[in-house]
Parts: sequence; C-alpha cells; structure tokens
Amino acid sequence: MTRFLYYPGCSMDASARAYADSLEAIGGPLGLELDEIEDWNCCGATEYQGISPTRAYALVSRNLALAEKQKNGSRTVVAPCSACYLNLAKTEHYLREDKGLAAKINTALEAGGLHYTPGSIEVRHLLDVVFFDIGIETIHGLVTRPLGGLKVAPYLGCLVTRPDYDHRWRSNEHPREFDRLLRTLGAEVVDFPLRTDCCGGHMTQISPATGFELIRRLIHAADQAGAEMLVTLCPMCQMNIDAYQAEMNRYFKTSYHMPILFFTQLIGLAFGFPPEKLGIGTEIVSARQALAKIGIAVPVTEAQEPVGAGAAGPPRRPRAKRTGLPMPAMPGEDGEAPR
Amino acid sequence: MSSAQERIGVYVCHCGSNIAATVDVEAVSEWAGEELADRGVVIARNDKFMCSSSGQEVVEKDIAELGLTRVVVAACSPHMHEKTFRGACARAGLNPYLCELVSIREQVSWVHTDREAATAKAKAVIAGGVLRVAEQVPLEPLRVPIHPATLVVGGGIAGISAALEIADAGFAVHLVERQPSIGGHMAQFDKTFPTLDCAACILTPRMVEAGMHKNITLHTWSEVTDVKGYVGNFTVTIKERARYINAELCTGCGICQEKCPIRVQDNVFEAGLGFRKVAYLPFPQAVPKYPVIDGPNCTYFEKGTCKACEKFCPTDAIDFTQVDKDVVVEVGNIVLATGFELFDARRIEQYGYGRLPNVFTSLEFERMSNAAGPTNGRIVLRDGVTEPKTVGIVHCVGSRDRNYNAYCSAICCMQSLKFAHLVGEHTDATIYNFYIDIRAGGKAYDEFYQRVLEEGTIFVRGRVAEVTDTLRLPAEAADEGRLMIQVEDTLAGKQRRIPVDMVVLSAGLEPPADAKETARLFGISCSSDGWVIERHPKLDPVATMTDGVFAAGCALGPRDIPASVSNGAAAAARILGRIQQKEMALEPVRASVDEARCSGCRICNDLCPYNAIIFHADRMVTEVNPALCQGCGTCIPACPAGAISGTGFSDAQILSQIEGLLMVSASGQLREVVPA
Amino acid sequence: MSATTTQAPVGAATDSAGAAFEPVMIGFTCNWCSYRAADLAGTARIKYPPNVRLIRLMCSGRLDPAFVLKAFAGGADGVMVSGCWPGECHYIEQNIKALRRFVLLRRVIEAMGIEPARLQLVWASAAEGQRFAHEVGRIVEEVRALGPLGWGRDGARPHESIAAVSTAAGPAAVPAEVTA
Amino acid sequence: MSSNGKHRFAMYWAASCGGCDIAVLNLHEKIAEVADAFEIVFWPCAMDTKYADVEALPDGSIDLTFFSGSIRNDENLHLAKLLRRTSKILVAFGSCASEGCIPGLANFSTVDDMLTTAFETPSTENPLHLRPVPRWAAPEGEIRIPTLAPVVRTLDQVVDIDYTIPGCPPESARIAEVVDLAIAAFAGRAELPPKGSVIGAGTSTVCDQCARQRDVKKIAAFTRIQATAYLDPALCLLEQGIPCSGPATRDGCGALCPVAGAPCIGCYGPSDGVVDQGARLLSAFSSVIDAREPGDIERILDGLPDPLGTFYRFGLARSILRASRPAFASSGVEPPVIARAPEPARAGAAGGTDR
Repeated sequence: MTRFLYYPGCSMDASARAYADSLEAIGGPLGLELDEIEDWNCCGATEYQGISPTRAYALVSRNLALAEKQKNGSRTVVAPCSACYLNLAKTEHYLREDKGLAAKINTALEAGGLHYTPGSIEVRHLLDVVFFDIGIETIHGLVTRPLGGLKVAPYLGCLVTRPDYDHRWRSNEHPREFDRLLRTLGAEVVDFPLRTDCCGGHMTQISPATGFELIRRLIHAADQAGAEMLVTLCPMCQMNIDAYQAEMNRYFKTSYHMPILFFTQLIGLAFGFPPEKLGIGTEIVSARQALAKIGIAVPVTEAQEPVGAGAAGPPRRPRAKRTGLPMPAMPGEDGEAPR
Repeated sequence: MSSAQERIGVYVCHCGSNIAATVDVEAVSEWAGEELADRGVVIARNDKFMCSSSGQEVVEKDIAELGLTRVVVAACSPHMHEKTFRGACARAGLNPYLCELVSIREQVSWVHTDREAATAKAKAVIAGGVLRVAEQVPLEPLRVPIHPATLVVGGGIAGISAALEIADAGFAVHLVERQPSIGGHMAQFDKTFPTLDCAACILTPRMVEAGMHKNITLHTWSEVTDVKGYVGNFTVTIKERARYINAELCTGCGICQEKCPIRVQDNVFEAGLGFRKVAYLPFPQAVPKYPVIDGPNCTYFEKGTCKACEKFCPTDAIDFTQVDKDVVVEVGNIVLATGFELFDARRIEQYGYGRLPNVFTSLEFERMSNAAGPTNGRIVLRDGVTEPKTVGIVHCVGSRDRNYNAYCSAICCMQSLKFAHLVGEHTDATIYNFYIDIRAGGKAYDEFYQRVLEEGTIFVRGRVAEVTDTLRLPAEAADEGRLMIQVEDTLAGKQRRIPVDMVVLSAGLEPPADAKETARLFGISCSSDGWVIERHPKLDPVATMTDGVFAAGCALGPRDIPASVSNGAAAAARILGRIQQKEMALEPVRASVDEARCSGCRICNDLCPYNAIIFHADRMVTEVNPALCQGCGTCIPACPAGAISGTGFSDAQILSQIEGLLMVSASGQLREVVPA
Repeated sequence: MSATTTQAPVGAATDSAGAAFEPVMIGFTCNWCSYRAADLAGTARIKYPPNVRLIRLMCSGRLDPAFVLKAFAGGADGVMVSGCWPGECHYIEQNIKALRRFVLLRRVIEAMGIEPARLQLVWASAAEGQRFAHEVGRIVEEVRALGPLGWGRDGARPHESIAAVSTAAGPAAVPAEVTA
Repeated sequence: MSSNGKHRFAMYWAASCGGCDIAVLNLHEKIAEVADAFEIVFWPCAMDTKYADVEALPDGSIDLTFFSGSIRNDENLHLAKLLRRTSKILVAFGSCASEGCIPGLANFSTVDDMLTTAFETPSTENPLHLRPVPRWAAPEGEIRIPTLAPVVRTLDQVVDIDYTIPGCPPESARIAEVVDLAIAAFAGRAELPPKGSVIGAGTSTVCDQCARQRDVKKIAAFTRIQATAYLDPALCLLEQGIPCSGPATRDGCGALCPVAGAPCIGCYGPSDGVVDQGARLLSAFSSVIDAREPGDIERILDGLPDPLGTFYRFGLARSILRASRPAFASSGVEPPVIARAPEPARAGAAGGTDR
C-alpha cells in the first residue's frame, strides 16, 4: 500500500472526468492511497506565471503549504495533470533554490496563516509513481485482460519530462518508460517519434491555424505509424486532440478518426474493468471501433460524433522494403539508444 | 640534529617576474640566510634566472668555494628543473640527490595574490626544504639494462610508423593488432584530406613493408593480456586468438571466403554498412593475408556441420582445432597506438541515426564513397538505389558539446569538407555543411576549404537542432518523404528548416571503450575523458608518466594522419635513443627492509602490485626486490615494526619537512616549533 | 575509552589582531596526480588561498598516519591528504590503501578531540588543476571556521608546570620548586 | 658505593600499581643475590625509608635506581627529580615509567572528569559534593596532599634517564638478566650498554617469538576474542580478525599472551626507532583490511569499537599527540613559553633517533 498526498487539479472533475474515474477504479488494485489536499486551490495553469511570476508562485505555494501541514506520513504530492505537476514541481524547486523568493512567498502565506518550508514536499506526476514506485512487474501481475495487440501511440506531452529536475526519465525527448508500461498491458506500441511534442496548449484559442497544424501533425504521425489510438497522461493534450479533431479535419479537409484515451483507462481495461466504469465512451472521438477490434464492446453515448466511415487520413506511405544498405543495430531494450 | 653539521646553500629564483611579482624574493633569501643559519644555511642568494647557465654556475662556484654539502633551490617545480640543478651539483662534485628544488612559482607566486602571504609561504616552503635536505643521503641512480626489442600495441598508421622506424634502425618490434589485419581506421577511408590521396594507395605500401620487415613480428587477431616488469625489462603476454587457419599453409587465395555460405553484417571494417563472410579477410589488401574464421557466427562451431571452407581449401590450411595461444615476449619499451572509436551517433536521438534510414555516420559514408565499399563508391540512400538530390553534412556530432564530449575532435571539419567534395564529385546534389567553426589549420587545409566553397557547397553556420521526417503542413507538403534539418542559421540570425534527402553525421572521436582497462594493464593514467595523459602536454607529448611506455596517434587524443605518423616516429626516436644507451638510470627511490628489525609478521607481504615484496619462510623475514620495486613507498608506513625504510622520501626527510613548513606562521614570523 | 566531550575550539575565528584567522595547514600530495594538479593550477594561474603548504610524496600510499599526527602536534591547524582517483593510481591501487588508513586515522583524531573536518581527503587527477584549487579553497574555509587547533601552543600542549587543578574554594598555591 | 663496600640500590613507585615491585620480588631466590650485592637504601614498597633520608644523600650516591610508575602528580615529579639528582644510573622501569601505560590512559579525560567519576558517581555517597583539596588550613597547620597534573607524563619527559626496561610488568627473567648485568658491570666484569638503550628486551617484535603460523594478511572483519566461535590454535590471531598488537610491540616477554591464545596488547611498547606505537598499529591494520569502497572500509573498522584503546593502551603518554585536546586544554593556565632547547630527547637504542 503506497500512500500519497493528491492534488487533483481543476480538470479532473471537468473535462478529464474519464481520467478521474479510471484512476478511481484502478487505485484499489494498484494499492494507491491518494489523500486529497484539503482546500487545494488552482495551480495557475500555464498563463499566470507569464503575467506575474511571484504571485503565481504564491498561488501554487499555498497548495504546498497545505500539503506540508496535512502530512499523512508521506511527503510526496502526486498530480495526474502535467500542468499542475510542473507548476508545483517548478515552484517547489525555485523555493529551494532562491531563499529570497521563499521569504517573500512565506510572508504572503502568513496572511492566510500558512507557511511552507522549502524541500519538505516532493512533487511527482502520476505516471512517475505508477511506473517507478508501483512498477511494471506488479502491474503485469494484475493484468487479467491483455489488450491483445491494440496499436497505441504513446504521447507524454511536453511538460512531464521537462525540465526533469531530478533526472527521473532516461531522455527528455525520447523517453521509453511509457512505452514499457503500455507494452506490459499487452498493447503494441508503435514507433511514434513525437512522444513529447507540443499539442498546442491554448493555441486553439489564440491562433486556430497554428493549433490545428500542431494537432494534425500528432494525429498524422500516429496514423502513419499505424496507431489505432493515442494514449496520453495530460488532460490538456487529451482535450486538444479529442475535442478539436473534427474542426481540424474540416480545416485540412482530412478525415482522421484518431481516438485519444488516458493511460489509466487502458490500465483499467487491462485489469478487466468494464469500459463504462473507466469513462470510456465519453470521449468525443469514439474509441469504440478500435476497442471492438480487441473484443471490448463500448456502449454509445449521445455526446459522440457520428461514427465516420472509419476512413483515416491520406494513404500511409508504404514501409520501405529492406533491399538496400543495412541499418545500424538498436540494442536498447525497445529500440532505445545507448546512454 | 644532523642538520647542524650540514653546509646548506639556498638559492631563490626571481624567474623574471613570474616569482618576483608576488614574492619578495630579496626578503625571502635574506630571511633564509639569517633565520635558518642555525639550521645549516651558510649562503642564501637570489638570481633573476636560477636555471640559466649563469645561475647554475653560481651554485657550482658556491659548492666548490664554500664546501656546500646540501643545495636548496626555490624556483618553479621539481618536474621542471630538478634535473637541471642536480646536474649542476653533479658537475661541482656534489651528489645530485643532495639537492632539493622547492616550488615557489607554480605553488606560490602563480596561485596567490596577497604579496605578504605569498612571501610568508615562500619562507615556509624554503624552511621545509632546508630541514628536509639536511636529512637526504647521497644516492646513486639504479642502472637497469634496456632490452632492445619493442612492443607496439595497435596496428593503425601511428603504430605502423613507429614499428617501421624502429625496425629500420635494426631492432626487433612486436606489433600487436586486435583485428585480423593491420591498417586501422585509415584503411576504411577512400580519400584523405586535403590532398585527396587515395587512402589505400598511401597506406598499403607501409602495411606491406611492415608485414615483410624481417625485424617486425606481426601479432594480429591478438591482444596483450598481461604486462609485468619495468622500463627496459617488460615481460608481455600476448594472447593470439585462434584464426582456425594455419598460417604456414595458407596462400591467401580467398577461396574459403568465397565458399563460406554465411554472410553477417560487418560492424567493424564496413562500419555496419556492408556484409562479410564468416571466414573472411577484412579487405583485399589486408596484411597479413591470412583470413580468420569468426567462431561465434560459424555454423561448424554452432551445429558441427558445414565445413565448406575446409572442403575447398587447396592447401588444407583450415584447422578447427586451433585454440587461443599465449605468446610471452621480452621487450624494453612499449608504444601504445590504440587509436580511437567513433562517437556513437545513436546517443543523440534528435539526429535520428538508427531510426531514420537516410541518416549516415562519417565512417558509413567513408565506406560508401570507397570503390571497394558496399556500394562500389556510389553515393546512394539507404535503399541502395536512389541518388540523393540534396545532402546535409553535420559537423561536431558529439563534440564541442557539454552533453557529450567537450573537446573538439580536430578532424571532423576537414573530413566533412572532403565529404562535400566527394558528394559533389559523385553526384550533382546540392550540398549543405552545418558547422560551428571551420577548423582547417593544417598545411593546405584552408586552401581545400576555399576550393570546396568554390565548388558550390552551401555552408550554414549553426548547430543542427534536429533531423526529422515529421513535416509541417501546408508549407512543407512538397517535401513528403524527405528529411527536414532544423537549424539556427547564426549568420542569417533566424531558424531554418532545410529539406534534404541524405544526412551525414561527422561524429567525433572517442577513446576505445576499454581505454581504462588498457591504461590499468600498462600502468599509465588516462584523463577523465579516457585519452592517455602525456608526461608533459607540450614538451614531452609522446611519453607517458610511466617510464618505458610511450603513446602515439589518436590514443593521445584526436589528431590527423600527419600528426599520428609524426607521433609514431617521435616515439620510435625516443626509444631508439634509449636502446642505444644499453642501460638506463632509474630514480633511486626504493624501499628496503632492515632484516634485524623485521619479525616476519607478513603484514606488508600483500601490499605490492609489482610483487617486489618477497617472504623468506626459512628465515621468517621479508625482503624487497629493488629491481621490481617502483618506489611507491606504500609498504613503508604499513610496517608495524618500522623495519621498512625508503630512499628519496624517508621518514626523517618528511618529518623534518613538516617541522620546517610549520616553523613559519601565516604572516611570516618564526614560530616556536617544539618537536612533539 | 570513549573520548570526552570535544572542547569548543580554543581560539575564536579571528586572532588577537582582529584580522581573520589564517590557518596554517599541511597538504600531502602524490607526485603523479595531485602534485601535478597543483602545478597545473599554477600554470593556469588559478588562484587559491595560501594557507596549505604542500609536501610531495611518491604516492598517497606513502603517507604514514604518524606524519599527520606530527603535523597536528607540530602546530598545523588542518591537514589535507590528496592522491589519484581510485582506479587511476600510477601504482595501480596504492591510493586504496591510503583511503583505508585515512578512514581509520580520522576516527582516531576525532576521538582525540580534533574536529574531523581538520583532516580531509581529496582525489585530483593530473588534469584537474581547477578542482584541486577549488578543494583547497573549500578546506581552508572550513578549517578557518573551526579556528586554531593550537596543539603546539596556547594551552593544548603538556605545559611543563603542574598547575593546581582545584575545584574547591581557595587559591591553589603552586610550590616553587615544582615548576620546570 | 656504600660504607660496607656494597653498591646502593633504590626503587621507587610513582603512579603505578606496584606490579613492577612485585616483579622484582618475583626474582625468588635471586632476590637474596640482590640483597648481597646491593645495599637497598630506598624502596617504599619493601622498606620504611623516609624521603628526608634520600634528600640527605649526596648527588649520584645511589648506584642503581629502578623508577617505576608515571608522573601523575607533583609528588611523583618531586621524587623523579630527587632520584635523578641522587642516582648515578636512573632506569625507567616498566611500561608506566617508559610509556605511560594504563595510568597514561587518563590523558583521554580532563582531571575534572576524573574527579567527578571518583567522587560523584551515583554509587558514591558524597552529599556535600566534597572534592580533595591540595591545601587545607587545619587547626594543627596546613595539610598538603599531592596535586594532579593535567596530563600524565613519562619519566623521560621530566628528567634525563639512563636506561629503559619496558613491560607491564617486565618479565622477571629479563629483570634477572639486568640485575646480573649491573652486578657484573659494577664489578668491572661487563660493559654497560650505551646511555638511553632499552634493556631487558629484544630488538624485534613479539611476532618473532610467537609460535603461531603466519600467512599473508587480508582481514575481512575484526572481532573480539570472546566473540569468536572457534579460534584456530595454530594460526596467527590477526589473520583471524583478532586485533593483536604483537607485530608493533617489542619482543622480550616470550610472546606469553599469543601463545596462551590471547592477543598481545602491546605492553612492551614500540620496537626500535618507532616514534608512535599507536600510529604503527593504525597504519598496519588499516593497510591490510580487505575492502576498497569507503562504505565497506567503515563497516570493517566498526569491528574495532575502541581504536584508541586498542592502539594506545600503553603508549598514549609517549605518543605524538600525548593526550586528548580537552585534557591538554583543561589546565587553564597559560603555559610558559618553552625555551628553544628541545626537551631531553629519548635516545632510543641502536641509534634510532627520536625523529
């Protein structure tokens, strides 16, 4: 049983409802005990730091102070959303590094009767805890319904592995840990080179053309690699690709149908939970068709877009046949480059 | 207190302004003359340049006229002029080992700013030297014979040059090479910069010369596994791996290679771009001409079947029963010419080598451009057919990079220019070179750079950020299937995305993977990067800190062929000088056991990595063999009975030096030092 | 025989003249690595405090714990021992024996009331002039903060007279002939 | 020379346990020879001679004096100076006089700590917290008791000595040899060894006389003898992980302890030319431990719970550091500046200088 402090963030009970439900479901078997930080507040997402850094850090530090006060035997705060994780982690790091800032922040917190001692709290993303603490052996043991070679493209988004202060991930741009986790669930992980590329964030509001191109690029690369769906761990990435896929198709006159689910949903499926308990079916670009291929029936809900003819984007480039010069060996565990 | 009887001369050097700028040299020498008089100092002088002949003459004159029995020189560092002043003392009839050089330049004036503190430290250092030198005893250097044979490790161009120079002078050379043939990396190249000489044309004659030379014994497909002894008297064990081909009978006809049914990817000579048979000769001009059978990939060794090579061999030279053989040779000196390994471009994932087919490394391109290579010299993409219309050549891959190797690998610029020329010669592709600074310092190097410029190569100044096949629509729709190079063009001051068909990564040079083990085997030290550390980077670049072990070529660090050849010749010259002397004087720094005090407790017996400590069970006492002892002195403090003493660094000398150093306070005043 | 409570450092961090206390320290170096690192710091003109006076040994393995004890007893405020990095010893592995002796010696001096920070071990290869200079600077500041050890002087030494150590009231007259 | 033609002999016990005196008495019948050859003028353990009698003696009138015990208080020092004045040959007899021995271990603590341990432990009934007072104005007059010096010193650290007999106590057989030598020398039949020699002992170490079989030393763990399940009777104790000081201790005792299965604890002091017996043991033991990583080294050395007690059990007062810092600093009295002349250097035997 591993016990953590839990910072849900605003999207967990809104746009990322499915992420929360699936996490709720798999929490038991994984032995994850998540004590929500009482009276937590917004993490300032990506904008606030751009406007007023000190105030943004104060806003985030309030959560750290609450966590420190609430210590439930663990000094680690787990955040499922990448933006919350990075804001908390970066702020904690700056407070440790910059004594002046820590003093300023603490004077601000005193107003609310709070105080934060830099270094007392450790901030980690949910994937980090699932992969490194719980570990793929334990997860492998719990898989009752392997995902039967479901072709998935692992998409971590840009925040989790950067700047990676305590060097948890093997590589910032081509991390392979997420691949190994998905492979443990029985899925087939395609060679998706844009693991940590940008999903556009709020670009869909600022400059739709740029936003759509960023989304198209991810979906196109996944499609070219033969993926049946994208798997992510960040509510912002999921929403951008899921909610704006239709508009992107209209803008580029393509007809991609690339569903995007949370990794906790796939873990739930692999543990044998019924899809509806994992929020599967609530996604806009329905995953029913992909999951049907591996024998998982997903009920239809009204929010879903009419099922397209299943036509994908432009025809996939044929894999170059291997007649020419040999390629160098890639000895790493799963095509990982040597360190 | 024996120091009272000695007559000590103290000589403090200005070293122009190097010392005098921070240390008040006059005051120090005056202080030494007055305050250390009761410690035996009879004369204290200071001189603008002690190491000058006039400076040395002052010392010699004083020894003669004042009857000095000890000399202390306060100047640069013992590693610089200890020999100079020992020579001066010897010329004046004083045993050279009664002279001590204390450092007040490298370790005082150059590293401190406060003049008063530096002067105080100089006084302390001199006091330490005076008290120590009083305890020194006359010594004679140890004479050891020099075995005329030489071991050269590594059959690349540097090793071959060294071997030929020594062999031509009439002395025996054992040349050990790990691969089936000598030639090293140079044998893989097509052309060499800047003259565009064909590498094979200039290399193979030297290889044949080495192969045929009566004084050179080739040990190819072999490795050194053990080195014992010391300068002049090394005993080296060479493991000759089984070739499964009997060299006496083999004529080098190549039929076994032809008939061998198994083809494997050749990751050594063909740099992974081509294939070779299991029974193979790395390249046609290989020296020696005997092929080898690659045991682990051979069907006979796997399943006991096939033996095609044996069936067709006209002279029955195939012999599967061969086993590895240890050859022990006696040599006087060793040259390490173990060369380099290419930086593994897969480590830079953003460049996509190993993932994107049309990204090649420099050695892959060398093989591709070589007429005897897998593509017979045609420059083509990974599909082996299509000729590239645009080629991007990336400099400094893994070099001058904080994340990988900080150093510049010296040859990649010129090599990239050569590639640009070759691509231009073989195809009509547009060529981009992505560089940070063009380093073309050799003879006719920069002229070659101008020539490549004039041939139309486009130079983009900036480090390539990424090579990707993910295109940005709609702008890059037309380049579907090509590679996109993302680079910041620092001269144009903007980010650029340049579509290319083929990328050549000029990967940097790294020490061989087992550089640290090699260093431990030969008792030399490597820098943190793994390159061999020279005895002195400027003045003694081919010697190592271990007497009798020299180094040449890229083992010392990245360098081009002319430098490697001259390194080889330089090392050979140093060795020939040694061999002529027939014997060599070794520093008389040795340990010895006073058998009267040794109780045979055997605590010291296991402390010597050179096995110089021998236990006599009959007399229950231990003895140190002066020939094997390297003078490290580790056994001396380990002896519980204090029965082991050491010349050159005796307990008495060091304890006196401690007392001397503590005589002077931080501000330069004399302190009561009570012998504890 | 556990050591008694270690005394607060006898001298404050500034000497009588109010100037910052300048420790006098002995540094043992090995001829092949750390001594050359010191030389390299010189040729590279890297500045570091002048408090450490270096002694060149052929190898860190040559260092006799008695040298360190003599340095402390003779008035050094701190001692630095330096040699090649493990695995890079010119004599293959003799720095490992130096490390073994250092670990035990540090326990002994700590039990004798000498703060362990006064005896420090630094590995520095022949190419690490910068690192050597930096480490010397760090160690000098640490010893400066501890104040003078003063083993050879100011009380920390077996003075010849037998001072009456009386804890009861009443002055302790010292018989004349007793003092040396 | 006394009036009846006999040589004068004296023996004194400063800070000691009296074991040395018993060792002399342990000469059994040979004690009669001593009585015949010598007129014993002063031997507090065996006779009732008064200090005043000795103070009355002219300089150098005692031919041979065995001075056992270390210098703990001002009375010890007074007698040391007195016997130096009155003796022709002054011998530092036994480990206390020559090395400081067990009393010397007090140099780890301050005098105040010692007095607290003696007078204010829970088991001591001392409600008024009384402490010994060097001077007390009693009605009858001032009472004086000896005053403790802050650190214990050896005889040769306070006066110039002629010879040293090591051992705790010196073996009776060795004492007998010295007595015979003295008798012969006084009779002109033998030559006295050079001044400062160590007599009544050998020039090698205990290992030389130890019957146990010795092999190459590689110590994976130190253990205490009572903790070893099985002790190989024939094999060297150190190789079995028992910290035996034999290799750094002068021979002369015949290796009694190791032969009997107990580790040598170093009572015969350092061998010739050794400056600090403890440093020798420290260096020797650590050099041969079988570990390369700091963590493993620390773990093995944890097997020596009390390195100071093991290495400096007998030689603390003569070691380089001599005493712990608190002990030195406890004197509280600013020491007089020591004149430049180094104090009487102990000229070790066989030319080994003090350095």
